[in-house]
Amino acid sequence: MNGILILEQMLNGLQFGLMLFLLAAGLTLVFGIMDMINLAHGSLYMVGAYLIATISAATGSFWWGLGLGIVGAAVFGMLLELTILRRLYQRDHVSQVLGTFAILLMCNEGVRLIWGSQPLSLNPPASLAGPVELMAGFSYPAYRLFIIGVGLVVAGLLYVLIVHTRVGMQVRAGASNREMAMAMGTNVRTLFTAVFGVGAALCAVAGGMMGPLLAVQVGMGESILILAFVVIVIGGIGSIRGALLGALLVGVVDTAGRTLIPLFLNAAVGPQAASNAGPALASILIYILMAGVLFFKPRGLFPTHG
Amino acid sequence: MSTAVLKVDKLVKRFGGLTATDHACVSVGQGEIHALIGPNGAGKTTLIHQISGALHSDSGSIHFCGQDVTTLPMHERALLGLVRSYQITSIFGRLSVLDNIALAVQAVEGSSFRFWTSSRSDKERYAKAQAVAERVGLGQHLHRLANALSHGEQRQLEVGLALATRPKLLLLDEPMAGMGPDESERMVGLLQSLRGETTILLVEHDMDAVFRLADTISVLVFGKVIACGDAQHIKDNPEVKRAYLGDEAHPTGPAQEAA
Amino acid sequence: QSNEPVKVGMLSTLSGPGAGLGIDIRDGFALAVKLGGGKLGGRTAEVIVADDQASPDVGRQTADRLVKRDKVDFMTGVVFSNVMLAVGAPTFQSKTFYVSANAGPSQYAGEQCNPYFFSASWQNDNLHEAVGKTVADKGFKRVALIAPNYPAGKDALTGFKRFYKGEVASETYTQLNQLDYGAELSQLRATKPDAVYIFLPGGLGINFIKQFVGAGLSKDMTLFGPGFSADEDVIKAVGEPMLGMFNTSQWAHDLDNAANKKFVAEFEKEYGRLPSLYAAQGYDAAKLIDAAVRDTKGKLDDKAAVRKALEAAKFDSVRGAFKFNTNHFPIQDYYLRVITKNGKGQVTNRTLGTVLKGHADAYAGSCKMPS
Amino acid sequence: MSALLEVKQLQTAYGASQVLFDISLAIKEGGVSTLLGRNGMGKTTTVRSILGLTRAHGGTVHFRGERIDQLSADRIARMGMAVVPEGRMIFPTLSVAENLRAFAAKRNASKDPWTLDRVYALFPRLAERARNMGNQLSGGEQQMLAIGRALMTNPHLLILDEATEGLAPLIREDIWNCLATLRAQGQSILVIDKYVQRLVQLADQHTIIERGKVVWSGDSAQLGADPSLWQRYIGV
Amino acid sequence: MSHSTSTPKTATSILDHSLQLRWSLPALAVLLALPALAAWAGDTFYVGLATRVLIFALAATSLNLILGFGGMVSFGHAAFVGVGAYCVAVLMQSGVVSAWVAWPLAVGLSALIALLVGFVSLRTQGVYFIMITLAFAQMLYYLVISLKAYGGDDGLSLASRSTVGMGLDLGDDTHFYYLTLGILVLALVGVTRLLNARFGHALQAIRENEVRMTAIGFPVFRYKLVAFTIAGALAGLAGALFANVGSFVSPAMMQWSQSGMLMIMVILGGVGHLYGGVMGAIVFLLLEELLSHYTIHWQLGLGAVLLGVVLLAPNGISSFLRRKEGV
Ligand SMILES: Nc1ncnc2c1ncn2[C@@H]1O[C@H](COP(=O)(O)OP(=O)(O)OP(=O)(O)O)[C@@H](O)[C@H]1O
Ligand SMILES: Nc1ncnc2c1ncn2[C@@H]1O[C@H](COP(=O)(O)OP(=O)(O)OP(=O)(O)O)[C@@H](O)[C@H]1O
Ligand SMILES: [Mg+2]
Ligand SMILES: [Mg+2]
Repeated sequence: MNGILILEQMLNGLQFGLMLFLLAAGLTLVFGIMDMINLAHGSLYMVGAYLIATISAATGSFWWGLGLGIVGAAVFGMLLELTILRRLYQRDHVSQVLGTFAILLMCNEGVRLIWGSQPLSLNPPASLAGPVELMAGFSYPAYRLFIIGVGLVVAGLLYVLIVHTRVGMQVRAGASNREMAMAMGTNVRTLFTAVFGVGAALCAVAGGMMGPLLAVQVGMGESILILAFVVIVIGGIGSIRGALLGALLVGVVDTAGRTLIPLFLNAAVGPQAASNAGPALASILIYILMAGVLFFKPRGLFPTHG
Repeated sequence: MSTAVLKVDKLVKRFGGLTATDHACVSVGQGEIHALIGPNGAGKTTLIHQISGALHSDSGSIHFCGQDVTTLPMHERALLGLVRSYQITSIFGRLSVLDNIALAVQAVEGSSFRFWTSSRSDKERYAKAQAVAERVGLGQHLHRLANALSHGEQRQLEVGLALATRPKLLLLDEPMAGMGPDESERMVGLLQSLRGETTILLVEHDMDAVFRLADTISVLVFGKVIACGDAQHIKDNPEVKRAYLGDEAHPTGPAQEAA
Repeated sequence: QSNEPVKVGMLSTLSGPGAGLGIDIRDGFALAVKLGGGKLGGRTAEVIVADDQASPDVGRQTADRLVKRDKVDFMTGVVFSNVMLAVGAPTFQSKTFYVSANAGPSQYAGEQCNPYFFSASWQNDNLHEAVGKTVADKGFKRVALIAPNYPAGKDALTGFKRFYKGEVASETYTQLNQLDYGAELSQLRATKPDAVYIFLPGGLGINFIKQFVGAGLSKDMTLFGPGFSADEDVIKAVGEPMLGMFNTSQWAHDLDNAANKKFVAEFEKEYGRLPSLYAAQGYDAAKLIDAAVRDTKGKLDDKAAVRKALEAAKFDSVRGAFKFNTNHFPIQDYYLRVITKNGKGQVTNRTLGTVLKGHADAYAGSCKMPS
Repeated sequence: MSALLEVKQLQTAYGASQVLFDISLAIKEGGVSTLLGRNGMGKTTTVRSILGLTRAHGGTVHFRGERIDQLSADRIARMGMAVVPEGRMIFPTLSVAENLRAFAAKRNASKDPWTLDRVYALFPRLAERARNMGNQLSGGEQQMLAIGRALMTNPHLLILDEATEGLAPLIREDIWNCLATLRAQGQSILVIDKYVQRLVQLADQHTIIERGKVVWSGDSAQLGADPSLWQRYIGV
Repeated sequence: MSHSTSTPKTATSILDHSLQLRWSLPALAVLLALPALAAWAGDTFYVGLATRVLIFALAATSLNLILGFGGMVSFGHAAFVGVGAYCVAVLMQSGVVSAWVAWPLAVGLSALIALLVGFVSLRTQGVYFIMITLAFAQMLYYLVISLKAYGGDDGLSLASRSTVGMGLDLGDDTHFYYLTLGILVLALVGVTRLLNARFGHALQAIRENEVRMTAIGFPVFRYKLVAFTIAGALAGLAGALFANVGSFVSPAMMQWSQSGMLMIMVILGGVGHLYGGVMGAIVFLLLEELLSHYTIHWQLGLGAVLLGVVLLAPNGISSFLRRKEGV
């Protein structure tokens, strides 16, 4: 164990956490604030990533792909909202689960129809492909640093948007009492469509950022969606601060767990048992974290609704 | 002098920096109607929450019929006969008026862990529920869904739910709020009729009703009880006037005005 | 009888990160059938394709359906060993022959060997044994090992260590389907091995290699992998960074035999891409079934005859010499390949030589094949 | 000058059960009107129909010369109507200050505009609790907030549905005084409340409804002069 | 004013549930005839499929008990199914083949684990509850994966099906089918009685307004915990049947996607409708079977159907039933 390893793992945790935050941010908007359980959130992430990968490949430029892909995903999200999702706001959570699950299935199959079952590859821009020397003897992938930067910027912008602008307040108001918000003069329908567009754009940002690190493939949204849910639940639903903190916690705990648990078990129970139990234990660490947080704080770390 | 059914001693509740109840002391005697009044935000509802067990107290004690109930969970207090109503209506919206009240009857009859016998076969319980409904003025609405009642009717059901548990002490948080003059009048009548049946701690801003009903009145300001006594005593208290009553006459009917 | 088609259940992983492998198997198989005029052993072939979604549960149910409802004559296609172990029981119980185009779990090579199971690929350990030998031969002393936490992953590292006796700097099991290797790469940087051996199939390997290069580790340590981690599908996704990576395989697209030349050329023509070893395995599986149907004259109800025909394995394998051991796993050669640029400037594999000759697996001894 | 709000033969139902049968009323610019009646007679439903929150199936509503009964609630609100609803309907996830700020507007430019400071001056209690979340307020504080929130939009027509419910006598007095001041400034108001004699002092026009029908309407002098009306329709 | 009678009208209340024999008996008759029909059509594969559907129906019904009637949206229900299944499989591996021993143990163990999970989870509400149940399910899932002695990731094959004696041979698909059908019918009758009893009324009222239930004196936590445990037990029973029907258990049956699928079935069928779980399971699985027969892109069709149901029927398939009955 040396200092550099710890530092690098912290950076990894930070980067993984911020990546999760990008996804959780859109989820907090749509689910935490508009109170809509959207299982198709992961599909927006997938569609965004596919668009970005395809456009990148066609134009030969990661940046063009990212920009146009984000716009495309936002448009897709708003279309989805206009045609289907807005009919589900007024319904209970379980109907939303079923409805958005249906959309998820259709998105998956649609993507499979268009792009096929095999993963697409999306490469980071050449300028970010290599490592950066952070200090003597320690270099870190430039692309991961880039993700950290983007994550922090998005977190800041979103915080300002939701907490400090009147639009943000109206969104929260419309979510908690749609009728009253309308009676106060807010066009809740249009506002929500716009918010949904922003949420979808954030998904695409996440998809574009993660694409080069993970794979652009059908179903990529589902397992990571669960993680994003874990993040916002730990943080407290509807709280941007909470989502950020939750994301960082999950990122660091997961990364540290994957490194430290096998080491620790190796020392404690020997390599044979360690190799059996280690990976499983590392996998449930974040769930233990979540259950622990909820045991002591049943509404997450930053409860928003009182 | 009647014995105290409820004895609240130095009860404190803090919300962050705000002390909502600040060493509040209230004592309610057997069979009396005790009114708790005070400005908005004085801590009346908070005190009701604490007494009923919806909120944990930071310090102080609550004795009910001689028993220390300070840390008892809410439902156990209710089963002991310490039952409340809500300021902000809390009913079973998708159930009928009768079913609403029948549940409250069921609660205190115990033995609800019955998994096999049909609940509907219990005619007696529904008869009791109907009697309560009629008493609170909902006799004509037995089979309407609670959601479809008007605001005022819902307020009546709110009280009916608490009443159906046959409480020893009834904590009423603004039962008259949202009722028209007519219905308020009827509620006053109802509460009068409960005299002797049960003890009542009443929070209410309708001074007309308070002065007609209350045997004793406590005045809560900034979480502290600043005065306690009978109606006349309170009306004449300059401090209470300044903090709460103002020059409030008895402004409900045209009678005074005509007079 | 013989105007009824031969039914083959092609149960493979066609979605998710492992989809690339299943698709190659399916395409390789389909190519063989197509080149044979849509027939297997002279009878019309009907290939029923199904997706196991890389899940043992789904695999089991789908196998059940193929065997009971569709009443297939042969089963093939499973990629992942854990799925294979779930698919085995219902298939064998119904006395349906299974010709594996990839999965070769040690269980079926050893104590649980079964008269109805034939591997047209290799036992899970084999490629890794070959890498182990290569790494040892090349004189590396400290090697870090990485594999996913599932049976084949365990088998792989066991196989590697059977032939590599040097120091194991670290042995890491990752989650199956893990795609981000940040944490593992950091550890490599700290452990400083002189070589790294990865067993990461499909998309896992693609991601690892990309990130390995992105983290700047390729300068400090040499990367080794089994053939499928350095096959054409991976090269297509990763590209130049893979140059110089050593890997071992029972097959290579530049192997010099007539069957292989035909296969590679036809595959490229049909699908517009170079075949991978999975495609080669799928192709061989079809050829093996073809031979068995032919040699039994289409009388597939005579199970003993079919088994005998399969055991004889009278077909021209694209990998060259091929014969079955007593446990129905192949005895074959394993080659060393390196990734280079070919004459046309394409990044691709070049065969360097043979690492293991006429190699059999380590489990055959414990197999008491029922007769 | 034509009426600010004109309701004609309004009919409204919840599902199959009709609640309003024939409601007509008018409020002139700068006028203060009341809607009186027992519990459950349709006062709130009338207000909701005017606001576009419950769709009327018959009759017409005109506001500032425009027909509004088919418009969406937010359009109507932006034309300059604001409500203090029954049950307060505070936004629980917004702080007190946010509840006030989120919908602030200057819809009625002719009047001295309401600002955050002015609302806080009217209800000092709100200033103290400015950072509390909406659902962390006492009932009376919520009521103050609902009134402040409506005032912050500077509406042409202010609608108060039992806005004094749950308020302490002193504060209630403040509200009456405030309404009187507003009236003096030319603010048009529609008010529902149970303190009828206060309303007689405050308002000029009154409409009494029973079972969804207008049973009486007239001015304060007429209403004040006829206690039997009260007995019959309001029950005092 | 006095009223003639206080006997409650049962038809309109959401508290009361009937077995609706008018159409459920004919449906049962069809199910009873199914093996004979399959044999006549020469395709016994469908008896196995139907058994699977019935077991799913049982599992979904148990979820509906807490989700639909208790308002507890559990996202970890498959874990209890898995516990029941593994219990039977592990006992089988150590030589216990009798259903009379293994199945009660499976039910008991699932109930016990549900009790523990519920004890912790029921402190939370709403989405937090959804996620904490998911967390426990994932823990159980990874726990099973790390049990290498019982197959770990690979799962575990059962040597045979459990034995019950009494002339029933569970190895025979038809016998097994009838046993499963019998269990499902008993479970439905039991659930109906429970819902119409005092306990059920209280449970449903808790769904409507938990705070008020506490205020009038109901030990709400205890009610929810009991319901959660009963649901866990029923899920365990379904698990025991699952282990037998496929003679195979694997951690995959405990994965979150399985819990999600059970949830989808319940919602599709009708949350809080007595037959919600049953109808959801049948329709979902049959759709899957049917569509996948025609195209590998069957999920597109499935999605479209589900979407249609959500948009047209506010309470799943059961909405159509209610409308027809005019209730
Ligand atoms: N959950 C909470 N968090 C923070 N502050 C709270 C919370 N609940 C109540 N308060 C504050 O505590 C004080 C007392 O509130 P309480 O509801 O007891 O007043 P009240 O006397 O019932 O007033 P009213 O007559 O208006 O109903 C108020 O200032 C209120 O804002
Ligand atoms: N959502 C609803 N669905 C069905 N009926 C309703 C609904 N809301 C109100 N009603 C019924 O409509 C009638 C009129 O209700 P409304 O709320 O307009 O009365 P109100 O005059 O405002 O009474 P209150 O003084 O009690 O507030 C009542 O009989 C009530 O029961
Ligand atoms: Mg209060
Ligand atoms: Mg009203």
